[in-house]
Amino acid sequence: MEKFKVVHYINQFFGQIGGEEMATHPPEKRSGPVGPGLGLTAQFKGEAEIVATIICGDGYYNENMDSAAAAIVEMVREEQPDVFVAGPAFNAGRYGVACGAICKAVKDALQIPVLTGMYEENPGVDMYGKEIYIVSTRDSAAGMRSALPVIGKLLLKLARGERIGASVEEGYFSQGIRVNFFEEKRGSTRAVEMLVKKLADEPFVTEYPMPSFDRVDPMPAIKDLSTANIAIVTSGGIVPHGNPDRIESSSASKYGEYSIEGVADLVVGEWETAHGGYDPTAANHDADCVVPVDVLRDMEQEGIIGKLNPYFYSTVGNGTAVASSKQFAAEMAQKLIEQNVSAVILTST
Amino acid sequence: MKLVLGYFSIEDIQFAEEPRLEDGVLFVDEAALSAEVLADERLRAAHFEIARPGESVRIIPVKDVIQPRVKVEGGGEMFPGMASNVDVVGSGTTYVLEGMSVVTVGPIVGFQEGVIDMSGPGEVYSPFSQLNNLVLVVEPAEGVTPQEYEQAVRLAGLKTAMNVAELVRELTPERIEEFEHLNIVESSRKYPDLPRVAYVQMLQSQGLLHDTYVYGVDAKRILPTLISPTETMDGAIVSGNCVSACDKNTTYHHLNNPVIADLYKAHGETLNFVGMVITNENVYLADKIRSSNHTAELCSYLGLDGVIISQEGFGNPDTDLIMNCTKIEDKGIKTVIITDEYAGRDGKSQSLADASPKANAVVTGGNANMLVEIPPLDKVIGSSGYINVIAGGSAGSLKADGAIEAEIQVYTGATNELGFNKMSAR
Amino acid sequence: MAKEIERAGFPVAHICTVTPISKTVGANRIIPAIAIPHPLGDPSLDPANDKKLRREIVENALHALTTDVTEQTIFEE
Amino acid sequence: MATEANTASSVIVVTNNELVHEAFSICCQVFFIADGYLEVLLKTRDLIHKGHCLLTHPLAGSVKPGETPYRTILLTGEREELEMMSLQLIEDAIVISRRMIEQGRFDCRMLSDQHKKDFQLIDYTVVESACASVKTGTIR
Repeated sequence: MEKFKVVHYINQFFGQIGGEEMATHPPEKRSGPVGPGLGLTAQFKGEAEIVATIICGDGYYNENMDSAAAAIVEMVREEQPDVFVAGPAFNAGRYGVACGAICKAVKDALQIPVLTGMYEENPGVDMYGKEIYIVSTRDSAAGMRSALPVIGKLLLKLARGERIGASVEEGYFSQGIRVNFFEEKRGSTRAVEMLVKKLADEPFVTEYPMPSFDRVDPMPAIKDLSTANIAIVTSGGIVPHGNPDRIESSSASKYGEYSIEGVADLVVGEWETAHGGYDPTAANHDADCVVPVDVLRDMEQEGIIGKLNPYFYSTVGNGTAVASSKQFAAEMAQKLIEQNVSAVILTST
Repeated sequence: MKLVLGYFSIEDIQFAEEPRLEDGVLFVDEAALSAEVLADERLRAAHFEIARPGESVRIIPVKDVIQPRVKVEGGGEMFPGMASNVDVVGSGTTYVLEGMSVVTVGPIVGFQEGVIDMSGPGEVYSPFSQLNNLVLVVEPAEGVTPQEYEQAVRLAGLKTAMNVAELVRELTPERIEEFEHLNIVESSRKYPDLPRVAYVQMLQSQGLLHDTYVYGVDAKRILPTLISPTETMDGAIVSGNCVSACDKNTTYHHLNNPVIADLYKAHGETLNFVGMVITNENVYLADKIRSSNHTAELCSYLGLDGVIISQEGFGNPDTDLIMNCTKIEDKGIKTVIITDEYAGRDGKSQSLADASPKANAVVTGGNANMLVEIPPLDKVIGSSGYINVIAGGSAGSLKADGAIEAEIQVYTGATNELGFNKMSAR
Repeated sequence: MAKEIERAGFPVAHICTVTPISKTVGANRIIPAIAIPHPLGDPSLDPANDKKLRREIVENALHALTTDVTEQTIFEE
Repeated sequence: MATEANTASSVIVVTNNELVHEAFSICCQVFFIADGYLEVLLKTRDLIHKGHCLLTHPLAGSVKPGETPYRTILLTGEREELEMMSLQLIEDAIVISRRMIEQGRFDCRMLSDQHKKDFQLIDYTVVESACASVKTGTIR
């Protein structure tokens, strides 16, 4: 049987080029395994081989994210591997970010399975752990011996196209996807043990983490309203008549940017709601009751506010569903910055 | 209260004219058992089949699973208020037939679930695949309403289990176990330094095929109350719940409640198992509020440090579960909850219909939406046609060759929320 | 969404009917609205009064934006 | 049938179940929805937005969304302020039901009349189980 072909990514340190002083080292490709790749090869038991190793300085990768990724993806493509593996990066922050980023880039470009390994506090886990398999390792290279068997086993499973078990079984960080598996003890025994730990104030791990709610510190108030540029953002789904962007009526996957330059009033027939989460009669009759353009235009004329931003942003967010709106709120914010907006009035239905 | 359980291990079941237990083989007289069942005029036909572990047999649609037990000493008989007088049970001696069960099968309404596969890839999902099952298949008499039929099937199962267990009344069990439940004062004197822990059991209580009975009382009409854990071992709690196969508690589960068993194991070692509170899962929201308030008050009254809460079902019981959990935590009592998940076939959706940051210690029985493909088995007890209209099955589930594609929620007990199984999810 | 926009550096006034949800999603300046289907208006009123009501809510929102807060605050009228 | 509910004149019933419609229309205001399961939830949501308050859990019973065509929900007849718990429950129920209906391949057109009747009966008994509690208070 032919061996699975693997390409391995490591940094300048594990590539035995040098320490921090060599962190600017640009990507280079060598054939066969290098450094930790030798140990990893031993885990394959002849079923796979590392055909090439790509070595790149951590500083270089992090300072040239896009070009480095593009160059490395091409190097990987030439080898036509079955699997791509990076690291493990342990608790090295820049190395971890590089491993996560290059794995994601290779996965997206070449559609092959990818994996890496790092310590739970490595920022790369937060950034990429939901999208790629990241094996949980110890915090330093002293954990190499225990990390490689886990990485090797998962790598072979990925290469064979086998079903990947739950995160705790395989040793990777949870991707937020619930996967069934069989524990060693029955649920009631686990519950009693968990309670005993909780009672003793010892650490315990819940099997189902509840959705979490984080907070943001309040931004300072605007000093002078009369020069402020006020923008309206709504999750009430107000759109031009006919919903040109086809914003979905629930849990929208996108948002709309609409010009209200020269518009004094959102009149019936020109504006409506795309929101499926409430009775639309009132909003369709007068969209100002969701996006108060009429009132803010008046206040602009009266000089109370500096100006009403010429665009408003609209999407459909459902009341209590913890929305996946994070992504487009970030995009909206980017545009609001470009438009020199001072403050935002967000309206929800 | 002290209860002694004496166990008989059943290695096989055979039909015979002379019923007896011999070298681990239980011989039962099918004609006599059927005659007893048919004494209920609401039932038109009844027959028995035997399904053994490893056989190529599928049982569907399963109504209830019951472990045969007989009380040989102490007050009352098994299943008080249901199949015997309402005497208080939970003390004395009870004999248990281990390794077997009585399974009731019969379509009460046209859609229903409950699959037990005795072999093949499906056998890992139902714990009852590992038992020697005496399967009672019944049909209703003409004109019997679904409500009456449900009651008749439930009673037939309980009676059959009691009749079978009578065979061991005069025999000597292979091993015994003792369970003692002290009153509050005695238990705190005996274990002054151990954390005080109780068990809160939530009982499904929502209507036809959704009910649970406590000493014969419909659980939706109870206020949360204290009960001795040993009472459950004598059948004080009986299942009338046939919807949602994977996470309903059968009568077998109630008799062998694993939370109770494991709390007893830890009792006197790492904790003081003070007792148990039973509460309900009603449809009416004010009932949910009242019951959760009262449950938290009882826990507070018992002076507890910790509580394990088990759930039954999904959807509206998630609301009860989170209410119970948050209100008990608000009393300064630490909780662990046991639930299961409906995270979608891809495992990406939110698992529960409710959530709270206070529910920070969760044990899960797994994702019930997981899809499985199961090849046909040689013999079907009941009718496999039902797989198309049972919870978790769907149109096209039954393939031409008899194979099934369905969610694991079709398997009786697959994601049990008493923590009966080893399955979990991450 | 309130949270993500605020994270990017803008003070946000969140006008919504269900203020507890606004708190849960992490808004810092919260302005109570009229009703879910019409947060800034009341179709049962005549147009002039409807607009007057809307103006009051918007003024409250602007008041919130010019007020420094240190924690999640609901601006009752 | 529905005798307990007779005493509670201020109950609104939203249902797409003919059996419930028949039994309850003598004593309550019934919004009969000719459509599917989800539409019952949406109508209920609109009523909650208007200030009615849930009496029964929108996911009552163990037959899950996507596994039955029928759904019945009871609300208070009086309109008061928007009730938070009702809102939260209905929103969550809509999200879950949408997903389960999409993922389930349940097609009520394939149901036989007997199956439909059985589903109606279960939905009915679940609601009926709430009726005895109607006089005992609301969540508001």
